[in-house]
Amino acid sequence: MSVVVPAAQSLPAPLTRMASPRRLLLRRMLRSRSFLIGGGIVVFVALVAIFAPGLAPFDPDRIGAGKRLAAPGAKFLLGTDEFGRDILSRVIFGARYTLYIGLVAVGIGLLCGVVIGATAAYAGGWFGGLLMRTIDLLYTFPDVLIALGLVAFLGPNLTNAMIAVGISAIPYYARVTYGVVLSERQKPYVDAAQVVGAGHLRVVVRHLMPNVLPPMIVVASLGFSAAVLSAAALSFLGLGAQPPTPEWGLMLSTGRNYITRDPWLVIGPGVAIFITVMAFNLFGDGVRDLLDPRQRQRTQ
Amino acid sequence: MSAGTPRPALILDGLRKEFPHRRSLFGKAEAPVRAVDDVSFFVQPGETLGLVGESGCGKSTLARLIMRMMAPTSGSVLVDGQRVDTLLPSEVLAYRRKVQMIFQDPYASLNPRIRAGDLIAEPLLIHGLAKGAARAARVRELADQVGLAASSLTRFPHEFSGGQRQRIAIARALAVSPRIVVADEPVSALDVSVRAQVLNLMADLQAERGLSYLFISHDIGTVAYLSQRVAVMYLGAIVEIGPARDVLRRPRHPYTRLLLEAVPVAHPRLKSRRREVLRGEVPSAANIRDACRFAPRCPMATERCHIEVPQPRTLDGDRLVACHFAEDTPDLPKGLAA
Amino acid sequence: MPVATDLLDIQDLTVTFGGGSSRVTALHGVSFDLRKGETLALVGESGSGKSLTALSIMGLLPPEGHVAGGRVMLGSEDLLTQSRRDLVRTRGSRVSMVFQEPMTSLNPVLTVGRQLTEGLEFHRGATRAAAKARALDLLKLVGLTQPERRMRQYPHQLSGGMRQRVMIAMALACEPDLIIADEPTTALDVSIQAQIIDLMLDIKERLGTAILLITHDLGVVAEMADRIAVLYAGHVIEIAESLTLFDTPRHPYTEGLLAAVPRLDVLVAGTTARVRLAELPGSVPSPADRTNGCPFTPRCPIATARCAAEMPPMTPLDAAHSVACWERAP
Amino acid sequence: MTRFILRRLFTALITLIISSFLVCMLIHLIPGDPVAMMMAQNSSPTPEQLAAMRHMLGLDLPLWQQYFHYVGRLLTGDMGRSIFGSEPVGKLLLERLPNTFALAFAGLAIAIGFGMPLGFFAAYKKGSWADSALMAFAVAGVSVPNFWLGLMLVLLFSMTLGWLPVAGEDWRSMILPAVTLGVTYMAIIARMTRSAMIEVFSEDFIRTARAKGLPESIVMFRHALRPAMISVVTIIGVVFGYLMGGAVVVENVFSWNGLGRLAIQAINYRDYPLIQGFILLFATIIVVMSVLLDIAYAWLDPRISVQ
Repeated sequence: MSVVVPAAQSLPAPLTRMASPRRLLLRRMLRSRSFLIGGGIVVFVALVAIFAPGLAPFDPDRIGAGKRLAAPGAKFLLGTDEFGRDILSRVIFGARYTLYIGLVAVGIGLLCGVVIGATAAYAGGWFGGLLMRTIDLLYTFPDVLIALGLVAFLGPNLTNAMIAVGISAIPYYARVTYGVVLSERQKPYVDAAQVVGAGHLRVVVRHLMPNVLPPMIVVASLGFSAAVLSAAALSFLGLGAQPPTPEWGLMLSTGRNYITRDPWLVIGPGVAIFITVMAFNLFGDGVRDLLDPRQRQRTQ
Repeated sequence: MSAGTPRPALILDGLRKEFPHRRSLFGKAEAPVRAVDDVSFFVQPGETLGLVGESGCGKSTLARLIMRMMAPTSGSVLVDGQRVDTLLPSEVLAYRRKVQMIFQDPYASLNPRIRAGDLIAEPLLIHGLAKGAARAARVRELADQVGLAASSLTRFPHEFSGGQRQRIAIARALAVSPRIVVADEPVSALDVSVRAQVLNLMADLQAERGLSYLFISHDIGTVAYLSQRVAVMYLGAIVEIGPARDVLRRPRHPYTRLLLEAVPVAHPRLKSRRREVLRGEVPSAANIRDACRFAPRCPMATERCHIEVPQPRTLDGDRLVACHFAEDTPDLPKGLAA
Repeated sequence: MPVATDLLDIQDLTVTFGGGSSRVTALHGVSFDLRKGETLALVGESGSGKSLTALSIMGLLPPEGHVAGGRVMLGSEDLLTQSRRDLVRTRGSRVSMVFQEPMTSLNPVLTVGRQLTEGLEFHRGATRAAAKARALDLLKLVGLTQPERRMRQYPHQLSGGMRQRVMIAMALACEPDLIIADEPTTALDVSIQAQIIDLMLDIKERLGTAILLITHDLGVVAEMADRIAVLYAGHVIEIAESLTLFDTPRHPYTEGLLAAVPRLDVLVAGTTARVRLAELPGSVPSPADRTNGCPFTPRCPIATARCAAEMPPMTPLDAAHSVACWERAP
Repeated sequence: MTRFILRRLFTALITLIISSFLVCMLIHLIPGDPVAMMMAQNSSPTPEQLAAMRHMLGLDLPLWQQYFHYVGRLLTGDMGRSIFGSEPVGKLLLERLPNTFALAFAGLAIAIGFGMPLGFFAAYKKGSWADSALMAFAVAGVSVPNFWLGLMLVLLFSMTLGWLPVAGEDWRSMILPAVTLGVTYMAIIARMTRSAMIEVFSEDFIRTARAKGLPESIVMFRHALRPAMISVVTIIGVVFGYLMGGAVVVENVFSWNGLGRLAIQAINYRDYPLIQGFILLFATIIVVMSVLLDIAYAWLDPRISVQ
């Protein structure tokens, strides 16, 4: 349509008043509950992971630190497992594995996904179309299934599980990147940049990147929680981390054998996964709300 | 610049752009859409050529072809006698210094994450036109010329009003000192009271710099204000082209006439209740047969119009009209022709 | 003073947006009246509050908006204090509305026929058959060919102009006293715009329906309006008969606005090379810019200190022409 | 519409071809000699045995021919034999299929049956405490690991309260696994439904319906519901796929005798033909389901079904 309606004919835009965008963003950050709670827990988990050796009361791998399957008490806040190891210490060290797995998996997925999605969106044409058709197709298959298939053939261990989880998420990242880049690429400011003489590299780095990156933070955060869940599921199924690694999914897997007698074996690590995943989900939701206040208004 | 008629700044020669119809596996192959169909005209140095047409007539595609944002199916664009579509990659930058563009929507055509000053500086940087302090000085000078305060240059586009944003876009286009500016609906996204500012600015800059404008708009009033000559486009083709006042006073193509009658004139004394209305709606450009493309809506159409493509003919000395019966087109009703 | 023939009388309508520190007043005591069978144009640019006025009358303000005061009298009832139930009964039957975007204003998953008949069935208790017969008549009235076929079609199968005709038919369904048309031609091409203007003029003549026309396009106003109210930043600043307003505008904003639009007739008639357009400096204020004075002051060529401090009231110059300006109507 | 369905079936076919190709190639991911790995259970296979196995799997062919060999076998209904127990893979899978289907559809029923109404309710009560509570619950729902949730439910309902059995084959023993499986997707569907409803409510045509003076109930059910449904249906296809993936995990939590449990056993025994068959079967089910849902989608949306 070449007939353009003068902007904002319908409603006044009192809510988009931008005296100082940075201050406004800060104010919105402080007001967003999802962002604060999610971000807070993420930081907390990260700190726990970093300072695990200082925080953990025991060596997580020390067999016989206490009696086997001791109930929670003053010395062992979460009790001990079937080898007498301190569960709290194992949960604390588990945070390291979880963040590590998440980072590696998201790193693999994001890197490949962004490259594929951005290439398809920027190149366009039959090549981009074909690439995205393939990705769409892979996207219909659940990530767990893809990861499972890969681990089955690569062999079950933590490294392969991370790689498999990362690969299984590529379609997700590629699709989102494709959508984001395509919508940005079609905006007139890209045409305008080309018209003043900007080359492809300049258009991508100077013009597209700053607009594509913020939504990708959301994607990475939500992807992180999915990766943590998938990796824990693989470990739970015995296809990821192998004993005696203090990995939360694996701890649940071994703990379930004692569930009748000693349910705390499955409570600690389970709550840890749950809280961590939720934190990344909240954080991602929160960032999305901050980036798109209109969306926030609508979905609040 | 020898004596006699100067060489046109911009020439379009038989320009054509077809979009292939997407052919699906189970669909029939359809004829391609002729978005721009054999368009030829020129723009003189220092002149404004206004290009008028309704949505979907191909005027924006034409702008994109001139700006090398897409390749023509056939025909060519010539600037300084040089074909634009066959430029080597190394020559494209030089071309961009000659021809610049102003976009329709200043809300979308400025990158929201780049400051105004950096937006204006970007062409200088890309073309290596000024460095360091000289660049900053040049940016301030450009800002001043388009009426932007130097203190506002550190702000982001969304902190400006629509009119100011379009000033940024103009400064950016002028940074490389082009000779030709293609303006695609530069004021239609702006508030009515702000449009005159931008139109006057464009007129002033033209007078100062001897710019040539290709001014594209759906609004005949705006076109008439800025243009020496007017071209009317319908379904991909130019149906009439000539001196602005003549075309608007005494349109020779029935489409031009009906379009002028359809435009509401901003004075109640001139409202013409009994006017002849342009019937129907613009058909799809995919269904053009070898005939006059306006025939299905034309009150004057005869059998000939449905079987023979009217070739542009010279009328009244400097007018080109693509109509078999251009001489028979009735004049505008009294009030309108003024 | 409301006269007996008054159909709609709006007094001091004030609308705010948001709450707390971000509360913004979008309409500042808007007053005007509309007589039976009359076309009144509300003219204004972005942020002037013209669409909000329409939505307030219809009780369709978005959730962030609140009517903070005033009255909207339709006949003897105040629409603002009507019960929810009565409001629903008024909408669509006594007052109906045509929106700007015919593309998005029709439900994509319901047939044209369904969308036309449902109002009749609800408001008039018409049977399916009766509603259908009436819908066919309406489609013919708005100049659509093959009405039976149109009834079965979905909006995406119609062109933009046809959709706007359907919108108008829907608005006419229950024979309302008043149609509010919010930028009814803005999204349309010039040739379609002319068709829709003619249709609305024709309908007004044949059915005597009053029209509240909301637009920023002075051309459309000149073609359609009997009287014009000019809005600026949430204030009505001038009201006059159409001819008077175009010939002798009194408010500096109205003057500036009229002078800033390129007039085809003037351009064509002109003998000099180029008429320079008169410019209004500055830009339209945002509703968040608060001032106690006249909001036009920063752009006004004749502003005084008083203008910045105090908003002038609407002052009658004669029986049909009022203006809010300290300098022009002290 | 027919054209739409034909086109959809065509892409489904392409999908199946590509997935069968990927599944066929999976075997080359095995580190080292795949045949030797497969026969590692057999204490010391002779070179002849290895060669016979290699030939049976078509692995002695050039790479590009391997796929045709594989598809050729598939088309005759031969998915290979399980290395363990040497039963036909097809038979093993089909035996377990009904159990997995029962679980997956029960989970889907819970997810849709609760998720959509909750989403509608939250959208309708937008901004209320009920909405906030529901959405907090939804975030928890998408964050909770289903294998842990399953354990917790067992702990609570079977061991502590003793209401439901831990394992078994009757419908009562299916309640816990189905709920475990459904909760995550119920949360996803509730969120999607809510935002779809809110999105639709901000559309111009809803304002038109209100301007016509229709009561809110008609606006809601006649004008808003169907467009919102359309966008929810689009995601149910994806949800179903992910739900099938989740079933693999949940089956192992509850020792539910379905495909997922079989798959994990197969992986532990390195029963590669069985794993391949499992993945291919899952892929087929997901593709078929997504075709059906796309047709439902097209049927709901006249912009596709009415030309």
